[in-house]
Amino acid sequence: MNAFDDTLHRALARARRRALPVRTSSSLSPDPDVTIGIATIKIVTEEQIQAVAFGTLDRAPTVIVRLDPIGRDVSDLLPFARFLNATVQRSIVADAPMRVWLPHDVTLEALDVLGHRYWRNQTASAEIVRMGELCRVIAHEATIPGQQLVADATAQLQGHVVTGMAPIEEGHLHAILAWFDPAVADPLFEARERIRLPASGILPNTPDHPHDDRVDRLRKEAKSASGAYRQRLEAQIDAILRNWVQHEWDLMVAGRRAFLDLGLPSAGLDGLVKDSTKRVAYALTNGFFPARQPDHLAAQLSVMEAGQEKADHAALESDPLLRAQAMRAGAVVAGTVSAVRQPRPKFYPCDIDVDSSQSVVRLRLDDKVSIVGTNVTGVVRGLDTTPTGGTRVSLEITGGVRTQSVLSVGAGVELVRSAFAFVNLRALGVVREQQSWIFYGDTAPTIAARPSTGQSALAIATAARRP
Amino acid sequence: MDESIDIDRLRSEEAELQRKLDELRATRIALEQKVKPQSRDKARPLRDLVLDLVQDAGAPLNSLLLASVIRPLQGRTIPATRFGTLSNDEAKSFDSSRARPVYLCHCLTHDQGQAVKRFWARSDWPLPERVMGPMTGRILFLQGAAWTINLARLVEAGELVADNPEVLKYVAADQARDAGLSVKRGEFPYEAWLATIADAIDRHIGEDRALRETAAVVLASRLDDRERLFGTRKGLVSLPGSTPSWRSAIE
Amino acid sequence: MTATRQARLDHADRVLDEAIERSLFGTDPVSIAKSPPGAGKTFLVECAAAVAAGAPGMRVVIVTPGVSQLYDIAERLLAYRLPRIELAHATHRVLPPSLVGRIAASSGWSTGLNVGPGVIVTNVHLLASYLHQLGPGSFDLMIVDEAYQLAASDFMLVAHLASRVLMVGDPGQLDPVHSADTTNLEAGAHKIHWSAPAYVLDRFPATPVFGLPVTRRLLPDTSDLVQASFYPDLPFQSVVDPAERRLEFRLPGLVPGIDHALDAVAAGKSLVVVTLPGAPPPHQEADLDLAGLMAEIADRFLVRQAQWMGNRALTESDIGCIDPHVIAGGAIGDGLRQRGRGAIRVDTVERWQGLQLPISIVRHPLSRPSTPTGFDLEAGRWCVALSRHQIGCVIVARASVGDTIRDYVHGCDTVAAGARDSTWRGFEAHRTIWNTLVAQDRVFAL
Amino acid sequence: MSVKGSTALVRLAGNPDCEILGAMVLQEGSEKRFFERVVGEPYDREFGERQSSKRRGAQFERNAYAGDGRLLREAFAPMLGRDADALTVRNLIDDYPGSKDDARVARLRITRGILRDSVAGRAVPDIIIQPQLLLPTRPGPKPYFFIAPDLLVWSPLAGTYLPGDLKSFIVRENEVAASDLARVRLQLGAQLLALRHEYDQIDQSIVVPPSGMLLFSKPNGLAPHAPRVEDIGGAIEAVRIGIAAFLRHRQKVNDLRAGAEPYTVVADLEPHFEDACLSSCVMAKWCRQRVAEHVADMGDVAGNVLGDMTMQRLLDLMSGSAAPSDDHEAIIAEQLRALADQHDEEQAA
Repeated sequence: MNAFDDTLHRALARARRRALPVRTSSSLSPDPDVTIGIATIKIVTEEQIQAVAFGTLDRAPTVIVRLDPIGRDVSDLLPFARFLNATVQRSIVADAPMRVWLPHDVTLEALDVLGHRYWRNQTASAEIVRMGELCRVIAHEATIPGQQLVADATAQLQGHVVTGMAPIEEGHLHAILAWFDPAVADPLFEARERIRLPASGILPNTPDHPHDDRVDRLRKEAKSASGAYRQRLEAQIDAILRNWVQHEWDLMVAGRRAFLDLGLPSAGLDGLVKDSTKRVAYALTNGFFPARQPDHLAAQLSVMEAGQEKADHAALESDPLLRAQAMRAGAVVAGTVSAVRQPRPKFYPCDIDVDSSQSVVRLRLDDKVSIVGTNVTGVVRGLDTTPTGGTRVSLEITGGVRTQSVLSVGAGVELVRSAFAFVNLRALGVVREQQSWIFYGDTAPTIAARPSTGQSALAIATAARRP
Repeated sequence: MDESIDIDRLRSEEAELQRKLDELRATRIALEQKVKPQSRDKARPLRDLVLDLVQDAGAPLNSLLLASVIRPLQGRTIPATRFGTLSNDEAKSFDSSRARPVYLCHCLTHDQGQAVKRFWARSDWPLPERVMGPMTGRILFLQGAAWTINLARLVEAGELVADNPEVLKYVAADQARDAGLSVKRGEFPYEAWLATIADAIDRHIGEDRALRETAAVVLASRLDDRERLFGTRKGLVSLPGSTPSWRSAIE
Repeated sequence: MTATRQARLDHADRVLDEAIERSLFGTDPVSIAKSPPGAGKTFLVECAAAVAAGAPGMRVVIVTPGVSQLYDIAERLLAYRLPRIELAHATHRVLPPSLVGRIAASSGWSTGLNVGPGVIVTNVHLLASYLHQLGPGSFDLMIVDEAYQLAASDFMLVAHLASRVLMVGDPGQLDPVHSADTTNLEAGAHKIHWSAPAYVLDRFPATPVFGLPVTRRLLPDTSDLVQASFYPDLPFQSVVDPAERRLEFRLPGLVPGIDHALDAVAAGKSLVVVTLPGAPPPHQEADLDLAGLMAEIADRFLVRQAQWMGNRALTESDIGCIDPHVIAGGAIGDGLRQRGRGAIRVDTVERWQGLQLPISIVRHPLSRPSTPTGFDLEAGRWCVALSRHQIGCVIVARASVGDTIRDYVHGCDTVAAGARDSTWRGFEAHRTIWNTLVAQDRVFAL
Repeated sequence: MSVKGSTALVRLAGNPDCEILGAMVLQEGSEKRFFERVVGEPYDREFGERQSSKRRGAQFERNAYAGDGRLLREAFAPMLGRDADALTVRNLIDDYPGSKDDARVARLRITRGILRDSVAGRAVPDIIIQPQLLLPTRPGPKPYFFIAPDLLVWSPLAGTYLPGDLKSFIVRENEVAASDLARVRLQLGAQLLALRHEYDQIDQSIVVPPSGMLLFSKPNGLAPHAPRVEDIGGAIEAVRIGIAAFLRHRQKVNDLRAGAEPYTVVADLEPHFEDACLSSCVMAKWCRQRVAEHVADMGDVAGNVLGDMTMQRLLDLMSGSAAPSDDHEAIIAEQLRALADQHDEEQAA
């Protein structure tokens, strides 16, 4: 959506005092059976998790509060590790996809750092190491466009609605939610009040809620205290952290609810779900390996690019609003079938012309396209300007030739370029075998010189030119 | 109703804290009686203490290292600023009429003869011992680390008494880690550490010493007695903006 | 021809000879030829192919990033007597009419190809799909055309197929485009998202590089500005004889501003600016008035019967409109059709890359509402837009561009940690060019 | 936290048009105190660096400097093509500890000495820890800013020292938040400008290239990543613009205050509220009130596309109770109404 449209939506949202959807379809598939949530409170800059709430979303979370998050002993994280491992096991056994809900990307970062710290830690227990590995798998998958494993409540809302606030304020989940709550009379005022306290997986530290400083001080005292006194200090730390990690959890649950209540259909995402599930299942079974070798890096890059292309395509296919925007930029071509050249109905060969009033068309000769909402695919064989300044697209139909409904004169169609991006693992396999020095060597080899012609290249070329 | 509960809670808390305080006091007194020498050291002026430690180390020592060793060794916490005043006091006492047999003084940069205030030495050492060349920082760090590790070794061998041997072990381990040695939790291979550090020192000591000796000759001829101990007096730095005609070079 | 121009041409020939000699017969497995716009890059590729396929009897493969370049090269090579000239493209593609019946074209790879000395032209993705039929030593020489448009991650797939590689490309133009976030790759040891030559030079700085020292397309005034702004490491000069690029109008100018700009082009100023007052309307996706102006300018060239002196009268195919944004381009197209000039090509910078024509009309990328983005400032895009024309380039902008450049404060957050700041370089180029054009009275305000 | 040194320059470079910021830079005392004196009520939001951040920052530096800068030597050795053990280090905090001005001036003197030596071709340390630089403005209040990079590293390639800064925040691979990147690059920009000033005093022909180095922390422990060499031409220029703006603001503040404290004239100064202020400035809420009734309250973008229109005007255009005064407003009104109808239909459905 361009800046102007976005702004008008904000203005309307402010006038209506509620969030406005900017999508008519969802970019997130429905929650699978194995769906969990995780919320964390970290120590700022140290990036150590000091409290974590986790569980399934239908009941109150399990909460772990860490009294000494900086210390080397991580046995207090075991319940979380076991939960994560068990969840993963469930999805592996059921051979079904998994979903992890998070309140926002800060939680994802916290989990990724946790992963980095323990997935190769020799002094930690096997369960903790596995937890670290799973965190890395989750965080890595989250970086791939179109992935369906991680659902970030804030990002989902930001991606599907606008509010009457400034975009920068929409990073605050609690603030966005004010625009969904009918009980809130003035969402703008309420949202800005809420922004005073963080919703980013950290403790507040305002004059009226100086919890971060307080916990810091309590920890210091507790270190040198003992007995019942120490217990009392620890109880206070526990109470504060428990309260705020629960707050994060509640925001996540409310954010998910608000998103689901938008009731956006999630059609056309099967391909993305399949890819995502396959990638995650592989990593969960075979372990996480960060890409370092050039071929792995190339694979990773093309996985991301293919993901992006497929996600964009799925969104266009299923979202008329996005298609309307894409038409202005010529990425989608809407028109009417003006001619069908098909010697035998329902059989190949079949060529059609589509006349569109659009002058801006981004299709090129030999592009593979599909007709939105059908199984019909084709290749662009001609692009001509119509007398009225529109465009005539000639297609050679290569799939769905029996779909007469659109393969007949007068039928209204929308053409969109097919998402043919794929990861050429086979080629990358060969690359790995061949180990070309350019990518795998440290020094450039010298090769045997060839006998020169002793003539100027220009002279030779001139001589070789046809008269 | 609620208040009374609170008051009771506070009373019990108070009582317990009192009990803990008494316990603590008792343990401390017991300890102090056990280790007399340190308790005497606790009373000694920091100046004398540093003079002895530096003498014991046989090389200039860094304020930070001194502070972190004195704490477990003597049970004394020295605030960082204390070394600043120590430096001034020493210079003052040098300027006063009453001469002392030995002064605490600083290392000097090899080229300018400026004081390197964080490194402490003794005035009765030959000048080259206190000159800092390009690699001297490394050498002094390694020598200080070796000295610390050796202290911990002696304490463990029962040849030396420390106020808090456990902490001293970890201070030593930190030095080993800073020197880039592999340090495993709870393991203190003093001998191995000392050997590796000795090698590291050998790599640079020759060249460093030569440079320090030549530099010392020049400095000795250039500096007066006071400067030889506390460094050349700083030249003035003119700060910009003093005159309206002044223009910045970046314009 | 003046002596200096002749000297430059001779030097250029020597560089070309040396580049081919070293890359075909020397001991370095990879060589890189850097070429400014219109330096005869494709000619270098032709010569290298002709030499290699001749006496040395090499099996040469010419690899292009995309398919359009592939057809262009094939077309050019048909002008040579070569022992073998073949073309291979994807199975779903259809040969352009101009090549039908003139070249042995293969849909996909087949065993009959690449037998004996000769040249085959194809693109990276096709080769990558048939690696199982190919292997190390499949070719004696691989020439990578438009190499700076080919990502290292794509070149990787075919790098092992030839013992010698000659990369030829223009370092000042658009880098390979990635839709994915490459932030982490930027810190890695393998910057496989960079262009192939940039990757090679990053890992093997000693790789022989040959810089083509002349442009045969750009007139001296454009050449000097483009070189200074976009090619700090590639010195080159124009060898164009202004006398051979003279433009004259059969009809005198009537429309103030526009015709003054056109007359300036005729007077030999190959880069001029026409500005509309004010700033672009923020509520429009395309600045309709500006688009109209671009169409009108194109129209004026033809209405005034522009002649390429000693050559021909300009037609619609001699003029092109370049707009960085598709939607804005659409508005220009509408304007042109309204004036009955529908045959004048309007396209984005990406699609003009690699092409040349007598007259280009370019929308200034900073002529847009609000503060410039990384996209607007991208140096490569601006470089391509300003280096297509053989005779004249008319930049069209809102007067606000001057203020935009004057008031710009760099955000410092457009590129990843440790990355070269192409956005800032782009801004510096914009500033240099704009200020120069203003200083040289080449800005015509309406 | 006060707006001093490179912090001040970074803030000015980020929003040069804000006169309030100019006054904050001139005002003694903390930013929070400035707010409280201007607004007359206590600042009710989080303020200042958190304990944990301070601790980590200090610990990261301590580790990096320990053992004659061992971790630094190891981090820079590959880049300098030297053996870590062969690199020489000088920690100016050893020479002259302390953060008071006299200590800064002493370290400035030493730093200048080393720079002169390097130009004269005498032996100099490869890495200078805690050097001190100074960036002049003009005679008047705040004629210079003290700039203290964490490091100066000798670059054989450039033939000069280059500034380096330690950043204790954790970077996993290379993910650094855009706002952090902008901030740290501007810091390097200020440092490089100050370094150029010092070199310029010695020899005007010396060219210091526009690059600086950043050392981020790895996720495990406090080990630094390989240095990131930053291309900071844009940052340097932004800081220049910031300084120029400061001089303008200083002039205005001085003309207004007639000897009084800078905060007293804030009401007569022009704020320049931007979205970014919300996350970087204590005065944000106060400045925002000045645009409260305008579309800019919906963010920078809204301000750009709708111009200086009031929210009320916008709503009137939508409801039709106000007639558009030009094309711009007509299109806004038309599209807003269309949008409203569309959404009301969806609601009904």
